[in-house]
Amino acid sequence: MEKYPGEALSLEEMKKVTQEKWSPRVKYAWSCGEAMSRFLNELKKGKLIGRKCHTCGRVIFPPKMFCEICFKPTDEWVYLPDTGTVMTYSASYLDKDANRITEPILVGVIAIDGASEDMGIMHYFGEMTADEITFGKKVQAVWKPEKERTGSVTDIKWFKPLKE
Amino acid sequence: MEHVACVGAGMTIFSRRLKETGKEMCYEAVRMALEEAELELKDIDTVVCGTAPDAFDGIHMKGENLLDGCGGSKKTYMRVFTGGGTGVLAPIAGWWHVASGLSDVCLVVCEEKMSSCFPHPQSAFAHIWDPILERPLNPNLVWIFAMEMNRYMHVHNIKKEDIALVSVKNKKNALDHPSAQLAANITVDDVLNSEVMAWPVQRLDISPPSDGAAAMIFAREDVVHSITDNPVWVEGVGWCIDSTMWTNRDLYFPQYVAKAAKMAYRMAGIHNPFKDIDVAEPYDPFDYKELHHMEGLLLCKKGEAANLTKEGVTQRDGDLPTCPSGGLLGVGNPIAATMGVKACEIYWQLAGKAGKRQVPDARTGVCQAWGDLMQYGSVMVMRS
Amino acid sequence: MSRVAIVGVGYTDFRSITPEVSWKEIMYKAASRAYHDAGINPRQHVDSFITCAEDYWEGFSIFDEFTPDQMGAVLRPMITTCGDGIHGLANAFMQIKTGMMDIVAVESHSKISDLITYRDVVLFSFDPVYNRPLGGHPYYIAGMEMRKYLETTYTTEEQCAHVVVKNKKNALSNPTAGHEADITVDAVMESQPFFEPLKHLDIAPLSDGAIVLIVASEEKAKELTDSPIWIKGIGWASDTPWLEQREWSQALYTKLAAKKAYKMAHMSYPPKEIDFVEIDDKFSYKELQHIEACGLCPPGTAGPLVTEGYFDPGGALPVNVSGGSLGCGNLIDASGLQRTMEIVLQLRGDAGSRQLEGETGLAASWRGVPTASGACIILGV
Amino acid sequence: MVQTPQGVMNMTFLSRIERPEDFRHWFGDMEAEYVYTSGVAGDTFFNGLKKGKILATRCPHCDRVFLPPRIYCENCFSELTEWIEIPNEGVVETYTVMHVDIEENPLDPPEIRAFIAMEGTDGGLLHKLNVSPDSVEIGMPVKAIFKKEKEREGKITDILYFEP
Repeated sequence: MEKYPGEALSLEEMKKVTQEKWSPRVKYAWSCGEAMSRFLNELKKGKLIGRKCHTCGRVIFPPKMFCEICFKPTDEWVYLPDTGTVMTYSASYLDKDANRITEPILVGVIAIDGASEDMGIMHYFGEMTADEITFGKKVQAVWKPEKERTGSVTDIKWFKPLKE
Repeated sequence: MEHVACVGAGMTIFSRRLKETGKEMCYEAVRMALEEAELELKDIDTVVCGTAPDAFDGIHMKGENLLDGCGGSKKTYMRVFTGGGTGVLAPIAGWWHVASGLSDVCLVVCEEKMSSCFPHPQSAFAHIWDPILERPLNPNLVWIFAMEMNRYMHVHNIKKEDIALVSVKNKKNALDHPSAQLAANITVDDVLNSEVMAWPVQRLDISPPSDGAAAMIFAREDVVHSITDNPVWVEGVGWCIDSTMWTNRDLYFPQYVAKAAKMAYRMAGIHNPFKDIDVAEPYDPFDYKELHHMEGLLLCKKGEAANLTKEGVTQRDGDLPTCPSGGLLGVGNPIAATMGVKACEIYWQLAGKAGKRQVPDARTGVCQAWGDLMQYGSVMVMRS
Repeated sequence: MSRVAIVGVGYTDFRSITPEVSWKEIMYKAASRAYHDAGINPRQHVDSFITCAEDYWEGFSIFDEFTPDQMGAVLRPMITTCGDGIHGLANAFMQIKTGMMDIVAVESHSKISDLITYRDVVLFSFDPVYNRPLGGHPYYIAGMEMRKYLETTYTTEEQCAHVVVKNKKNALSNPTAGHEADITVDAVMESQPFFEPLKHLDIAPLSDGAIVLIVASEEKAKELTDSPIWIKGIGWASDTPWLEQREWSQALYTKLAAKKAYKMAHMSYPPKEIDFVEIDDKFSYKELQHIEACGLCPPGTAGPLVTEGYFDPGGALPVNVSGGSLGCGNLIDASGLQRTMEIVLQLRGDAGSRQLEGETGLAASWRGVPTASGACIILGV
Repeated sequence: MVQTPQGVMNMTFLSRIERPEDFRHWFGDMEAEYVYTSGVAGDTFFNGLKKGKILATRCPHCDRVFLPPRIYCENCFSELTEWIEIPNEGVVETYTVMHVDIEENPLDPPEIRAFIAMEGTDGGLLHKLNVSPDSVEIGMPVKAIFKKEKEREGKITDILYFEP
């Protein structure tokens, strides 16, 4: 086999070659704008809100001030229930930094009731085991106590099975 | 529209860590491509760079930093970037530089140096998520793929052992690739018994992060014949982006890939992709993605790709050899530089230069890349 | 060869902060105005979309993810080019020239107020082993370049200060500008020395803003509008990225880019054929250096000419009548699109109180410290 | 003429936040740790610096000496294998007196940064100058002052500064 260019380094060899280190200071304060500001402020009140487009009739969640399908401004704010359906899920043995964890994080996409088809958000599942999550399962948001809410998606602790 | 051909390609080895700087990797890939085409840098008038997040290499505006290694110094130089889709989008951009009549000979260089992000490129992946809706949940990149894979398996009732066959095939194909990082003879059981990362994704379902670079040279029809007797023509290109909101659609089918494929097939005059295409390089950062993308590329009906794999159709000696290079699963996944195992591989296959990886009688090939938040498809059809 | 035209413009105001809109919403604003101006619906008529952005300006590892919805580009061909707005226009130009696309939308914006640590991010673009470890405010590179430029061309600091005065004054007639002022040369000369000879007021302040231009093939352009603005020439080029290898006194990238654009436009003597110019002025001396690099006057003469009023709105060759980056604010990679837009407005006769006479204009951009990349576009009626 | 679609294309949003305190900002970063290998050419150069030597590569085709050294000639893309040691001396090609730090706070005393064209090369080095702001000028001959040998790490900062 012919030799292709490149000099591979093992982790040990990597430590021996000359090198520089850097930890950049890169900080942001993203403007949330019209739609996300309202969405976050409603979360603080324990409510989910979407935006309705009268042209295509969709209720968009999370809300946008514009409809990306019709390309026009959306028309009205619509409160939504805090219940939904499991679209997909995973049980993760990795945390955000790829560290191994023994108790899996249960996470998935929840299509919110009252929003248009497939309109959901990613969030955690709680008060159930990995085996108890199924496609199409009905779930409900578990909110933090009002005093602890800051206007963030983490004002919802997780979604739990909905008791009929 | 000018007719455009690829006349040379090159790539470095793919490795977890390379000693070379990004620039040096680019240079090495370019030199190999120039040698293959028997051209010199002065014959190149335009350079396109494809490289994915700056957060891997750890250099802001890294396209600017890489440009002398890409051969772009004092030249017309452009960087394009569509996440993981860059690996095929960059050669497409090379195509439009030439097809527009602006360039006679265009060099396309793709690079990724993921090892700079230390100890693991995962810290860069943490910033691909929506800062307001998703980053507060401390997500890991693997999560979205796990959720997509699970949805795909659920909708079509596909078993993990059938998906694992892709990993087995590609790692084996990679044994014949000089650049391979994770070539191996493994079994379906090895995949099923490997560590669970985020169910249903296990360690051997995933391609590794890599350092690497790749290069291709495109030329206009009237100069092609003075360069080579063995050109490979770009016959169709397509690219497409879906909504940012990946939580607002059913993940079981990559509609954006299908749209990009239709665009490319229309241009190439392909009506029956399965019949008309002799070799395919769909993007395979995960084993299920090869199947997902075969369906997106309309090479089979929705949900059928696993069966084709089981029947051996996608083996090098099958009816539709798929990822004969060994793909990302076997050779490595230096995001944009995967051009080396996608577009370059199709070029080498169609030019009859793929060595031990050569599939017989390949005249038409398709390659595809996929990126962003599971929303980008780029597709290129080539013919010898 | 069939021609390519700009048939629509959309833009927001340029402001130092824009807390009322997200990055998506500011893009939507400019895009919806551009589509309105061109009389098109992006969901039906636009074949391809291009945005010009860099990840760290925006705060995302892959900014491309967050672009399609607000442009009307969902399930359409769209790319990000990591370049200035004119690099984006170049891609649109080429895509149309292939015959594959008829209408392309090009977007570029600055939401730089979202970035708290701008200077650290600029420093993060320096070579990580040879240059970055020395640290410091990254604009010192501009101070060094200004010194070499002044020394080589016998240009003076006062002449650079005239550029600041002119551009900030021009901005008073531009309702979208965010850093307009009526100041004196003395005020610039007395402003705080930052990186000698570069002073505080020689540096263009940062601004937010979004611009979208609609580019069309000849056939479509004629269908859409009675006043298409034709792209006569376009060129882009880069000098070496190595600070140690560069010619510090001149802007070679602009020279190469302009040469390509002139060649495409079949211009033999550009100073006689170009009526007005919008040129990068992220630092005051850059305007003079770039004018000379474009061959619009011999090296070393731009300084004396600016003091004579040659580049004033009423002068022989008006430069940066929009106010430029010094007057509008530094829009980062949207700067080139802002300049191109100004030329389009001037050529259409839509420039209000700053309207100039003329049929051909040039816009040129530079990607800022520490790059040596720029692009150049020539537009005509 | 293509008809403008029905509706309100130029009306950006149909609903607006009216109280400034309702606008939200979301804080975050893009920070990570980075390690940069100095590369094939850089490794030779920085190991040279450790020994107090400045090394460059020469392109025999273009007769150019590259500093910082490259494994390739930027102009003709020949592979460069010829290393030469150059004197630790050069002249100030250009310089600036930095009066502010990265936060734009005053730097007292100010710091001088320069590009030094190194003798026998077509390049040079960017570094600090240890000289008073009154006496520095373009064309001034300067030489590299190294850290003590024991303290050198194979980094550009193994050179403390240049001085006359």
